[in-house]
Amino acid sequence: MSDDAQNDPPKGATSRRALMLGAVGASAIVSIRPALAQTAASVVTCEIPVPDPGRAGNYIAADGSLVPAGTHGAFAPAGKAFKGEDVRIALGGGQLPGTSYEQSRAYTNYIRRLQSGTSGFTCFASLQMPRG
Amino acid sequence: MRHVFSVRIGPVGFRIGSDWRAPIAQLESLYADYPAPRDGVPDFNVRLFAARPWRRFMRPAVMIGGDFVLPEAAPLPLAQGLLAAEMGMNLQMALGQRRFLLLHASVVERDGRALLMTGISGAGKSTLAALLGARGWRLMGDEFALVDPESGAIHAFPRLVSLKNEAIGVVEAGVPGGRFGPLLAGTPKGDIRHLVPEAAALAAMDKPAEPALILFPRFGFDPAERDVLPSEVFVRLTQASTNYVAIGERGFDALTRIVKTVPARAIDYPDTDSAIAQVEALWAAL
Amino acid sequence: MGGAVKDGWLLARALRTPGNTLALDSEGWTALIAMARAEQMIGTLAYRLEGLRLPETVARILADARTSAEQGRIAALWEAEAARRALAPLGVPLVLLKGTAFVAARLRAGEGRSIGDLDILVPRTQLDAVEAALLEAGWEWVKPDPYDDAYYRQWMHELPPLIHRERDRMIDVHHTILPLTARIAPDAEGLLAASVEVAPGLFVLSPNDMLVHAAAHLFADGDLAGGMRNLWDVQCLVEQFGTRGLDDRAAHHGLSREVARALRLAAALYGEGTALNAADRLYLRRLTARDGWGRATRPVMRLGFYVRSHWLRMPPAMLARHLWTKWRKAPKS
Amino acid sequence: MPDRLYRMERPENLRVAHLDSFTAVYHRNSGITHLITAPAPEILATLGEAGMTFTALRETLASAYELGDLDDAALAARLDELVAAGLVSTA
Repeated sequence: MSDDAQNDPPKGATSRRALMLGAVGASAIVSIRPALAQTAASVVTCEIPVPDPGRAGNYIAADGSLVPAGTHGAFAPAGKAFKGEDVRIALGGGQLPGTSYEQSRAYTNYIRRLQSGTSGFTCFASLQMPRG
Repeated sequence: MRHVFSVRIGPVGFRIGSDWRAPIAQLESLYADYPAPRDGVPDFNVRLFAARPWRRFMRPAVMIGGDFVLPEAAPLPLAQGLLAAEMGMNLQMALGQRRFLLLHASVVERDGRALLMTGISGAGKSTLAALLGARGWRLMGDEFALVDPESGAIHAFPRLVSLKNEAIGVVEAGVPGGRFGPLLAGTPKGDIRHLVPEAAALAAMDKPAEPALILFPRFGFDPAERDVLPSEVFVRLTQASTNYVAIGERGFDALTRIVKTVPARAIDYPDTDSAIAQVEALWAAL
Repeated sequence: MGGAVKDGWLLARALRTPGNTLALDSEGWTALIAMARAEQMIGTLAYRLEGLRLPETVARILADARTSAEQGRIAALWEAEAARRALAPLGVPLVLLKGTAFVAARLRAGEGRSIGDLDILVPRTQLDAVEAALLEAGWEWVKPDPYDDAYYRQWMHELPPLIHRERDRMIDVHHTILPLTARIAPDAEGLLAASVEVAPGLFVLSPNDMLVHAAAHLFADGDLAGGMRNLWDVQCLVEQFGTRGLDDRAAHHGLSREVARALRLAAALYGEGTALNAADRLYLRRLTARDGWGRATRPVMRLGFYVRSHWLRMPPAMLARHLWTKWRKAPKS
Repeated sequence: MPDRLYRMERPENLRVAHLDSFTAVYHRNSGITHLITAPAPEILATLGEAGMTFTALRETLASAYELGDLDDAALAARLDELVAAGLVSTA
């Protein structure tokens, strides 16, 4: 255990510190996962939200850019994230499940423009990686 | 393979084999001033090959192979063979690098101290690194920061700077006299053009630097700046790393050292001039 | 050993006699490393060559490979522990197979070995309960394809693959070591009954059964992909445990021919050598079909062994239906 | 629920770095990094290597801290998470 790893006894013995146990469904642990999908399977099952939850209020224009909600000709966010396998098919000319042709094109364009740091990027990057 | 080119970028040696001459000729020209792999033994192999023998000639399409591969990717047209080679090298690093903690970040250096820029790309980290490289900073890399787990120092990986779309014009204007590769139009990532790092960057590529500042730049917003909590830095850097989980405890030690000792700021910027001013101000205030 | 050898024998000889690599030039090292990576044996090679005076770059690449293998070992054992916990309430002993078994039992075959999925063996009668327990503990189906799923369930010796939703690791749950469609039916209950506990709640097959499994996997199931690594396992097991009682055990499972061939080929590649027949030589040609870029070579021979592997696993009519269904579903390219 | 004994993972199997309201923990037996936040670090510190039963843990936490929500189900959920991550073992 490293030097700063001592399990300090609870501080503030004089005035007790407040502590919440949290809800049953909550979590006090975040486990770090690999940023790049390592197996073929996780490429197939990884997910890409459209758009990124950080910009969930936006619509997706035909060219894949994000525009204010309600913009004419743009599409509302997808209800649920797409699986890597669905996206792979769509990138190959197919259509995303539960979307119209134009809507699928817009979403696919959005996915193509995903940048590092955006939710779903590592899934998309994994999909693009070549097979040898 | 028919055509072969070997090169060393910082501490990493590559051997690239190709079924076609053209991509190798481009690599030879753009990487002309780089050294060969140490001991003649590359760390990684990249292969550019035709999916079927006749696809060498008919509608030639470049498949990317190598020591490390991920499933499912469309081949690229031969005209984009240079991009295929670059993608192949990046892929080997992303999947195969185990000596260094690999951070998806651009790095520039001044006075032996390194500035890391990571997070969202776009007109972000490659552009800023290229422009800073022409303004008195040493370009250490536009794609990967290599963190030495033992010393905590950053090693340079000054591959060709990869510029996309609008960034091409910005850097062409900002780096007059820069050596550029051919314009690769209409790739899956848009238009791409490569910039050869300056001679000084190549001459010093074996010199590591101490990390001094981490920036999370965001393009397209009014200028703003905020502190980033250590735990947020920690998580963002694990997600900016392709090998954090794979290198285990050494990665944890390297990362916690960075998070605890290197200041981190998020900056928003409306244009690159503004970004450079913000960067210089932050650096001066260190 | 000069730069002349340009197929898998380069790797085999380096593993058999590590000191011979000292004669390699840079081209030879480059080829050896590429081949070892392609055969997923770079970690094995790294441990085998540890301590030799190697060129600095080579030494560094191999040191990285050892680190990588060590991290793989940790992850594999943790995955086994997760499965043990998930199945503990069922009272099903967790019998590990292949790579995870080798590292759990600290066998020589496990040194530096790359480990992908977690392979476990459970009683067929418990298959449904095991499946339910794994789904409950966070594993999910990898693919929703109905044909593959039905095919697995009806004919294979394992559940369709599952992946853990948080750890991104796959588990293969076997109830025997060959597909039910194969013409040979090993004694699965016997495998379980003879298994050995190597850590609290973790079991591995007996050494002879490990050899039988390796041979079955190689010759009666797969298309020889990964064969060099598989035969290295065999060679390590033979060197570590000997072959006492192996003939009887192989005969008991109906795999005498396969086990004998595995021993001959392992000895040819990694041991003292032995008398080979014409078919053995064909197998060795296929097993060593690899070039200095790590590329698969001898495509016609590879195809032959691929078709053969399906032939062994399925009656002809079923094979035709299988290939037809697969072909129709294949993407046009 | 039987009153099982809960124990913190042995310190030599952990590397710990306090960041802010989160603590980064590398678990050597799994190779997995966890970021943990209240009340997980407090539970770990309270259990210690010697460990204690669920009931004892609840009592100790309640006397050491001003618990805003003393809920057995929530405490059990926190412990389950820690056990799943390997940071706490049961005996």
